[in-house]
Formats: sequence, structure tokens, C-alpha cells
Amino acid sequence: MPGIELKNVTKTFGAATVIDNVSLSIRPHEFMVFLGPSGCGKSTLLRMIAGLESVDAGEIWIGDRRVDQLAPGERRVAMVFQHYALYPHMTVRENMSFGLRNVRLPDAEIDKRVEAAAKMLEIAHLLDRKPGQISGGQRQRVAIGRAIVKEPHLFLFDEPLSNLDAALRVRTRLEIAQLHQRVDAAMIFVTHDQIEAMTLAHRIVVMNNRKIEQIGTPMEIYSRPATTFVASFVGTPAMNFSPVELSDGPNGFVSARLPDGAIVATRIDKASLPISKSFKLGIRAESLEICPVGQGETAGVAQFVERLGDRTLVYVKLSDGLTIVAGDTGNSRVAINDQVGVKFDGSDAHLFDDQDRGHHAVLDGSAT
Amino acid sequence: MLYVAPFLCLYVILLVYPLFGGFWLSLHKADLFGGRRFVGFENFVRLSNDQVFLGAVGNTFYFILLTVPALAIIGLGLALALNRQTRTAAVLRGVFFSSSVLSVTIVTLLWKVVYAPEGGFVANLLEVFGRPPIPFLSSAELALPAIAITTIWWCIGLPMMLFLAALQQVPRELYEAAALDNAGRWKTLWNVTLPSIRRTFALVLIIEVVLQFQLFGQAYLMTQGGPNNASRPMVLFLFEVGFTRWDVGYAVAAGQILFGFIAIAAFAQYLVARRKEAF
Amino acid sequence: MTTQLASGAVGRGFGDRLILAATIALAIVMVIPMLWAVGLSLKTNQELLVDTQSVLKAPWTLINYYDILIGSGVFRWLLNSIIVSTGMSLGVLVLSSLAGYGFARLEFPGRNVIFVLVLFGLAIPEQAVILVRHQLFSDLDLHNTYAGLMLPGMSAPFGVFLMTQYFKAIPTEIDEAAMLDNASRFKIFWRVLLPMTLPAQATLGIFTFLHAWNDYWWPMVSGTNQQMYTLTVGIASTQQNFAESAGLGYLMAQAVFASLPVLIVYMFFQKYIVRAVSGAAT
Amino acid sequence: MIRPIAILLSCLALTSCGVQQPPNEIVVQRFFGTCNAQYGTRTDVAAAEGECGIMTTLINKFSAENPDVRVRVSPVAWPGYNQLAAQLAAGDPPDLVTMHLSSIPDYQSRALIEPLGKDLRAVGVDPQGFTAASSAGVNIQGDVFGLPIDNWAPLWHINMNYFRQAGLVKDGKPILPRSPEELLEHARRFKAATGKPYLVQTLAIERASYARNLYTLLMQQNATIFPDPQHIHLQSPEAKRVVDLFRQIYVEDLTTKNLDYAASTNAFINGAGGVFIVGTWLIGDFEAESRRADRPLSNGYTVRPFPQLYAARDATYIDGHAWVMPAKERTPQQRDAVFRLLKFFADNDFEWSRTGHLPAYQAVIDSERFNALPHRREIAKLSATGMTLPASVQRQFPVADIVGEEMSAAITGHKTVDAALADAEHRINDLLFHVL
Repeated sequence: MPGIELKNVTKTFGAATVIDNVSLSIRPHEFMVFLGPSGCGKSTLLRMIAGLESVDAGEIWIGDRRVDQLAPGERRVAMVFQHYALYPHMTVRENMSFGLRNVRLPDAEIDKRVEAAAKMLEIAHLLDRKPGQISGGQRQRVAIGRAIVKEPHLFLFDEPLSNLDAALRVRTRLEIAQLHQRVDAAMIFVTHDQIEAMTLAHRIVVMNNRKIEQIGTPMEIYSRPATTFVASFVGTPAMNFSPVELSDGPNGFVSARLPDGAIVATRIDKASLPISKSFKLGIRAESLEICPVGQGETAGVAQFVERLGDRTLVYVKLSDGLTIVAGDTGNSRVAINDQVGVKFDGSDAHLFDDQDRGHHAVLDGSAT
Repeated sequence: MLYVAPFLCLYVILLVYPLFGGFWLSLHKADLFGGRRFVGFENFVRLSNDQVFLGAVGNTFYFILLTVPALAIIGLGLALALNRQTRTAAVLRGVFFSSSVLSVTIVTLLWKVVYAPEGGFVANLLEVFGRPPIPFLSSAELALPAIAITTIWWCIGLPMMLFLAALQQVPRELYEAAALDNAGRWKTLWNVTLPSIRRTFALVLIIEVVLQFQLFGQAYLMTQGGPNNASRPMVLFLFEVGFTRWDVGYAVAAGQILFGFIAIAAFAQYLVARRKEAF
Repeated sequence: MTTQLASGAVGRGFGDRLILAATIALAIVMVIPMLWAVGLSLKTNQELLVDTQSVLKAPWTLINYYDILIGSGVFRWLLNSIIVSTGMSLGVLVLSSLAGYGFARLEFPGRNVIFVLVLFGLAIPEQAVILVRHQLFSDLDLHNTYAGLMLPGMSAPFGVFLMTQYFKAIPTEIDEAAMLDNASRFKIFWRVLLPMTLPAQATLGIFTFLHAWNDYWWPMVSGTNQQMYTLTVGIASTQQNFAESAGLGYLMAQAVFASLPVLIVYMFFQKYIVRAVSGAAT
Repeated sequence: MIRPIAILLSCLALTSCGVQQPPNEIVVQRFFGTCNAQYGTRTDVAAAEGECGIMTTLINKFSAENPDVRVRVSPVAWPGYNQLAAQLAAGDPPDLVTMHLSSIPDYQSRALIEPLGKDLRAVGVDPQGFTAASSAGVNIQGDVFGLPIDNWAPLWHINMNYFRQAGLVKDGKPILPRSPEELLEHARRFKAATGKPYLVQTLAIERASYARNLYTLLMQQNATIFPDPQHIHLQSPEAKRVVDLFRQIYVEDLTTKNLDYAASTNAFINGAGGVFIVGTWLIGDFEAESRRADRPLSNGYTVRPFPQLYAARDATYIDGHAWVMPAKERTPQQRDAVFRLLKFFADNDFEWSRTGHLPAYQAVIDSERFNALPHRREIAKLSATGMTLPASVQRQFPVADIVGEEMSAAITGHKTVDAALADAEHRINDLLFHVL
């Protein structure tokens, strides 16, 4: 099973560069998710791999074949489109077998593959219906089935869950994960939904502004965001940021002083920090705890209270005007306009330098 | 490009070339059989002084005035009345559209025997009431209206269908909202239905203007443009000058004027279509 | 007619019935000319010469229809009309589909400019170009051929406009899915997109057919050979002044006879025709 | 991509075939109507009646006698000139066409029809045998450009039963007016006696009959209609007199109104009035009608030439029909067939004259059997009094159209007589000026 290699891939539309010198390597049988806001170029990148967009510079390799000059059909990739793109005038069976017929596979083989895929996706009873006669979820399965029968080296999913309702989305997500277990191919999945990305991916490629911000496993992305963008895009609620001044803390770590004077002790190695004019502290709500006034590092006024059941999010306006989100227990009694204290747990805090590079707590047992 | 080429070839050869060739030809005095001489804009000057041509232009506009509003209003009325799912409505829709599939020569034949003062249907009907026959086609006042009635009879199907299609597009919620607001039948019609199909109304008007501009067969077959030039439309003028008088340059010049008028109507259509959202 | 609209949801009852009655009355007026013609066709020419009111009284006769069967050119005209109308419709469908696909999907230099130029063609009335076109067809030796009768209709840009809009409305995802399915460009057009445009094809086909069926001027000056007469020209050739020697009843029978096929076809396909015509409006 | 284009091309190739003319087939295009139901296969010319019947059976007979020739008849709506123009412009004209003598100069001057003299003589048709009027119609620039088959003129077809009622019969003969005043007087008397209009006229959707009347009555006044071939002179007292007369008849309801050709023919048959002013071609039909019992015309039909209403000259506008041969390539077989058919028509001119038309051959006019036909003696003088318009005047058909249109407008009161004549003169001169 081949891997996929993107080397310095660039794409321009007229004067606008939509993909800027991207390099990426996907391992065989890896489940890769492209995550980013709309317009970041993730779909374009996917479509370049599929062959639906030309590559202006750079190379794309699937295994030992360079494919960027090949027609889409010759790349041995299959794609599931956002709106499924089923052929409305063909039955489900015809939809699934169309591509196979085009490569002149024997009828028996086509039937075998279609039947098998239909069985796996539980759509065998729909084979003779037309797309207009089946539900959205069923169409989704047909679209997946159409990809499966091709036995591709690589599956491409272009936001395939965005048209489903919430319950179906979760179910289909699971099924795609299962599908990945069963097929012997790599998958690339494009989404703007961080939960889909976190739950499905082996590795996530976070993209923004036509560039890759970070490539990493879901936990790496979450706990060691390479940039403020990654840090703010991944995780709910979004990470709190504040400009800080650094000072020496214990054990060679640095401490950060917030504009309102609160000091947060981090586990970031001072020696690892570059020279930078300024630093920003990044800290997630789960590291901030609501406490009585005076017990925490700082205090402020509760502006909003969001009750999520298992926990409560409190938006606290600090004395200098900065609003931060802090966590509290599920049965929190904080009400709007209450004065609350905030306790910082700096051990998972991040610092971002003036180049927007992230610096993280020292991992246990290693000192990078 | 390969896909577009076959059509483009035909388009250029059969429409664009004749259009420009026609413009060039209209600057000539030309006989249908050979001889031609460049005369500049003389043909157009002649047209502007030709009482028959000016009469034909007038007739054409008068005819449009007679037919287009009637087609639009009757078509709308029928669409409103027949916009329901009963069997009767379906049959009636079929009846009103059926005349549209007849060819012009049949339509005129039918109506000639309806209008004929001697033994025509209307004449017979009037006779029953002891009235003299009405000379529809040989009276200068009635000839064009009679042709207009024939035309309305022939063409009513299309506007009706267009309006029906538009009525189907009006969201049901609007009617429900109106019903909740205690709007009566007329109020609903004026305040909900009609505003919702304004754009279709404009389109029907323009489509019909363009179609009726091209009146030819009915006039040619029913009255030959008479009496006293009262029912000669532009297209018949063009035909007669070209094929009866063989004065091709002159005929083509009249064709250019016709093109001008229709281009204006088509431009109006474009404007309406473009203002899709505004409507 | 997919959804019942609630235009009459309020105030049903008497007003509704009144409207229905008025509409039915209008429909009767609508069919009177046809019935009158049928009536006339059932009387002998001699009888009609004396009094047309005899239509209401027996005896009626089919003699005029019998006369058509033995000696009228109407069969040939019908055949010609069918050939020309069908051929023109097919031609328009093929050309418009190809061009519509081209304009909607393919990139080629000057595409938009060319498309706008084609749109200008919508404003060119046939009558304005007919004389030059007639000369052109003379030079090309196309008069009195079926091609000569069909080609002018095929140059009309309406179909291209319609098909382009329709192709544009199909999501490009479909094309892309087919590309990934290893379909060639032509296969995508032919097997994937074209079948999706069937509603538009039906609309366009019916409009073109009716246009060709009713066209009068061009067939009159191009198909001048009696064997090339279309129905419109043929019927017209028997109806002007001096030719009425054949008799009123006979003429009417001919008209009825010539209308029957298209009316029957219309009745059978009314549902589709109505849908297709409505489709053009949306 | 290749396949549909190939299909398209082959379709085009198929459809461009159209109709192939076999080498022994000639296409004969004529007006006179279609009557296949009645005469479609009949060859007994003597039993046929009316223009359509006689023409159809004549050609059937020729086909039967000449099995090696295929004659394809293409009937056209009268007068068929628009169609002929289209055919000639398309380069695809028929082999023989019926044409009015008055129209021959148009086609001859543009070399659209072929001279026939030499070949006619070769098959034994002597152009010297044509009547004077026919000869004048087909002889142009020293050659013969058509085979004339008849001359015709506007006639007064008379319902003698009504005339008798109105006291307008003397010695079994109709009393006809000799001046415009007398015409009006007769008409009023007729109306008073019968309650019917004196004249039955084709006034609706008609042009030619107006022109025929005007030309006739101008000729009777010795008026110059065309001072030169490019100009018509209609703003004259003579013309005004004529149109005034018809206007007066119209105003006083002394004529039927609003009838087109078919309706006026029917109206006369059904007894709508006393005199039907129409051409020679209906004599046969009316004669047949007069032999039927219990009809308005039963035993009460006769026909006379247009009466002389003005003292200057006894004249009637006259025209005629001829066969002409459009210029095109023909196989020797076709050419041969064309002349055989022409010879056949020349030989059978008597049969054609049974329609009511005057024969185109002096020998037929002088013949016993022609004069034995009903009413022919009454109209025989037309061969002497008949006058054509000058052959040098082109576009006589469109000219007559304009005359008819304007006269119609004047008579029915849409324009003053002076305005109509001025407009007619202006329009015709404009038309003639622009003839290339």
C-alpha cells in the first residue's frame, strides 16, 4: 500500500496564490484530516490530489507514481463529494458501477464488488432505486459505496458530513472510521469541524491562509499548537490569549505576568525560548478555575455564564478589560455580575513569540 | 470549442451572415433576379416616405396593442381559474392550449369560415337573430381586430401555461399568511398573487410583443393586407416587396427596421431578466 | 401541476362555481371554430354552396374524407411536416446540447464574448434575414431539400441559450465525480450530463417542433416543389381564391384531417407538453 | 465526440437529397385549383367541366397517351407568382408554368423563360395561328416566349330570371346599359323590382377585378393609361369618372359588398344579384348551374362582354393564359416531353375553351364546334374589341395589385377618389421607377 507525497505544491488562480508551497507526506493506510476554516485552501489541496485542479508547481506522488500530470481517473483515488454528486438518472447500482465499466472491468467482477460494497454499507436493498428515491443518509452511503468499489489507493472525502443532521453525522462519522479499518487504503478527509478532525484522524493537517499551520496527531494539535491560529481553532471554548511579560520562575521555567498583574507560573523551559520582543500567553479554560475572590491569581466580574451540564464556562472581565473564559463545576453558582476569583494552573500554558511560534510545557521525562 | 463549433458554424452562416449581408444589400437597389446597384441609404429614405410602409408599421403596433394585453390578461385569468388539480381543470387547460398546435394555415382556414359574411358561422348566428352579417375581413375597421381575435384564439395557450407555471412557484406560505390575515379572494389576488408573478407578467408581455411583431401568415392568408392597407403588417410588406415586386434591396431595408424594433423588445426582455432579483 | 395551490382556499363555493362556469363557456367558444369546421367537412360541397346552416341537419357524409383518401396531397405534406419538424427538433437538440455544454463547461478563448454574441442572435427575427438567406440557399443548392427546410431553424440561438443555462445549473461536482470515475470528457457529456438535461430537452424539443410545424414563410419560399410542401404550405396552396373549386366541405375535411394527427399526439402527451412548456418559464 | 458528429453529417447528407427529378419527368406547375377527388384519374376530357376539371383531365389524357413521359403536376394557389419567383431565385423552377400574358414581359426581360418559337414550329405548332391578342402577348423581341392557351376578359354574367323581373329583357335578350347614367338607372330599376343589387362583385380580398374594370373603362374612353412604360397616368378625368361610377354604385347599395371571390361566385349562383362581373372562366360553371332545376339561375343565365359605357371606343381589357418554360437545364427527354405537352395543348385548345375562355387560336374561334358552345357567339366579338396593356410595361401584376387596392379604398369610402387615384399613380410610378 503506497503512501502519498506532496512536494512543494503550489497553485495560483491568476494573481492569487491559493496553495503556497505545501509539502506533506501521508503514510500508507493513514487517516489524514485537512482542517481549517473555509477558504483556507484545504479543499483545493484535496482537489489537486484528486486531479480536479491542476498543480502549478511541485509534485504529487502516490507510492512510486508521480500523479500530478495524470488524469483524475488514472490516479487510483476515489472521492466522496460534499453533495454526493450521484448521477440522478442512474440507479444506485449504475452509479456504483459506472467507474468500473469505464475501465472495462468484467461484468462479473463489477457485480461482485458492487454487491459486496452494498452489503457492507447496508444498501443492498436500494440498488435498483434512483438517488432521488432514497434519503440523504442513504445517498451518503451510496457515494461512499461508489468510492469503495473502485478499490482505490486513496479515499478523498470533501466535507461529506456537512449535509447530514447532527445524529446522522455522528453515526456516519463512526462508520467512516470503521470503513477505514476495513479498507486497505489511505484516507484524506477535509472538514472545518474540529470534532470530526479530532475523532477521525491519525494526523491532522491544520491549514490557514493557503498554508499548513501544523501537522500532527490530534493530541499534538490540541496540546502543542504550533501557532496561535491552531491554538484558537482547535478546542472549545477557544484558548484565552493575553500579552504577558516574562520573568524567571522556579526550575528554569518562566513565569508570565498578565497586564492586570497576575502572575502565572508555566512549565516552559526558559532556555528554549527565543529572543522575542513580546510574548503572548495562551491558556485553555480548563486550566482556569473559578474560586472565591482573593483565592486566585486574579479576579474579575462574571459577564456570561454558559452551563454545559458537566461543567460551566464563565466569561470573566478582568480589571484591565480583558475577558477570559474559565471553567467551573457543573453545579456552579456563579451568576452574572458576580465578583469572582480566577485560579490559574500554568502547567499546560503556552507561550507564543513575536513570530507566532508556540512554546509548550516541557514533556515529562524529556526537556525539549 | 469543438462542442460549440457545429452550432457556431450554422449560426454564423445562417443568421449572422444574412444579417450583415442584409444590411449591405439594403444599401443597394437590387432585383430579385440579379442586377444591383449601390444607392447608399436611399432605400431607407424611401421607406420613411412610403405611406404603405408607414401604414404597415402602424398596423403592426396597433396589432400588438390589440393582441398582447389581451393575451396577457386572458392568459392570466385562465391560469388563475385553472390553477387547481381537478380533472375538469386539466381538461380545460388542454382545450385552451390545443389551438396552439394547429398550423397557421389551418387556423386561418377555420376562422375564414367563421367570419365569412356569406355562410360563415357568425353570419349564420346573426341570421338567427335577424341581423345582417358583419363583414369582418373586408372592413377596414374590423379586419385587423378580426385577425387579432384569430391570433388570440391561436396563441392563448402559451401565456396561460407560463402564468400557470409562475403560479405554481408562489410559496404556499404566502397564501396561508394571507388567509390568517383575513384577506378575501380579491385581496389575496391583488396583494399576494399578482405581486408574486410580476416578473412573469413582464416576460409574457415581452415574449408576446416579439412574437406578434412577426405577424405574417394570418394577414397574408386572411386579408392579404387589405382593405385599404388596413391589415398589412411589416412582415407582409417585406414579403410582398421582396417576392412580388422583386425589389429586394428595399425589402431588406424594411427587414432592418423590423430587426431594430425587435432588438429593442429583446433588450427590454434582457433588462427584465437581469432584474430578476429586483422583481 | 405538482402542488395544489391555495389561491382558492378562502371563499370557496359560489364564486368558485361562477368562475368555473365562465371558464367552461370560454372553452366552448374556443372549440367552436373547430367544431364548425368539422361540421362543414361532413356536408357535401353542393349542399354547402346553397346553405351552410345545413350543417345542423342530416344527412351528413364522409364523402369529403373519402375524396381526401383517394386524391389529396395531404399525406405527402403530413409526411414532410413530420420529417422536417422531427429533423429540426433533433438537430436543434443535438446542436444546442453540444453548444450549451461547451459554453457552460469548457474553457476556450473568447468564450464569454462568443456567448454574448450568440445571445444577440435572440434579437434577430427570421424575417429580417430571410431574403439573404434565400439567396444563400440558392447558391448552396439547398432549396427543395429537407436540409434546406430544417437548417434555418437550427441556427436559432434560443436552444443554445436554454441549454447553457441548464448545464450551468448542474453542479460541477457531477462532472468531477465522473472524471474520477474514469469517464472521458465526451462520456461525461453524453452519459452523465445529457441525461440530466432531459426536462430541458423536452421543452426545447416541443417548442422547436411546434415552431417547425407552424412555420409558413420559409417552407413556402424554400420547399416550392410540390413534393416538398409541408402541411402549412400545402393547405395554403389549396385555399386561396381561385383554387376553391375543390369545395368548402373538401377544404374543411382536409383541414380536419391534417390537424388530427397533431391533435391526437397532443392529447396523448398533453401532460408532458404542459409540463415542458411550464418548464420553460421557470 | 466523433459518433454524433458522424451521425449528424450523415443525417445532413440524407436530408439534402430532397427530390430527384427522373430524366423523363417534367414538372408542370399551374393554378386553376385542385380537384383530384373528382377528376384525379379521369381522362375523358369531353365530360369534364370547369377550369380545374378540364385542365386535370387534359393532363391525365396526355400522360395516358405518352407513357414514356412522367408529368408531375404541381397545383399552386392563384396566381402562384410569389412561389415562382422563389423557385426561380432558388434556381429550381418547374418545367412548365401557367402565366398570364401580362406577366410574361417581367420574366422574359430577365431571361428567366426560354424562347419557344423554333421548337414549337418543329413539333408542328405554328405561332401564326395564334389570335391577334394572344400573339401580342407571347411575341417579344421577335421570338415566342409562351404557348398561349386562351384569352380572357371581364364579362357580364347575367341572371336572366331577375332581368326579366326588372323588365330588362327584350326579345329574349338582356338590355344592357350604354352609358354610366344608364347603368345607374338600370341598377336602380333592378333593385326596385327585385330587391336585389344589380351587380354582384368581388370586392373583398381582391385586387385584380378592380383593375380589370378600370382598365376596361379607361380603354373605352380612349384614355392613355401608360404614357410611357415607366409611368401610369391615373389622375385623369377619365379615371375619376370610372371610379366615381363604381363608388356611386356602392353608395347606393346597387352591388353586393364584402364578398371575396369564392363568396361572390356562390352568391351569384344563389341568386344574390343580377350581373356578376367576372372573367370568362366561369361560363362553363354557370351554364351547368342554369341547367339544374329550381335554382336561381335555372334556365336564366346568359353572358355578355363588358358593355360599352363610353362612346369613344368599344373595348375590353383582355389578358390570357399561356404556358411558359422557365430557363433551366433539361435532359433531351424532358425537353422533348415539354414540347409534346405544348403541342398537345395546342391541339386541344377547343377543349380548354369549353371553360369559357376564348381560344388562343383563330382556327378554333372560327370553328363550328366552338361557336356551337353556349353563349360563345355573344362573346366572340371580344377577339376584336379586346385590348391588352402595352407589353413594354413591366410588373403588370403588382401594378394591378396597387390599382386594385387603391380603387377598393376609394369605392368603399376609405379614401376620396382623388386621393386614391393620386396614391395609386404615385405608388405605381415609384414601383416602375425602381424596376431595375
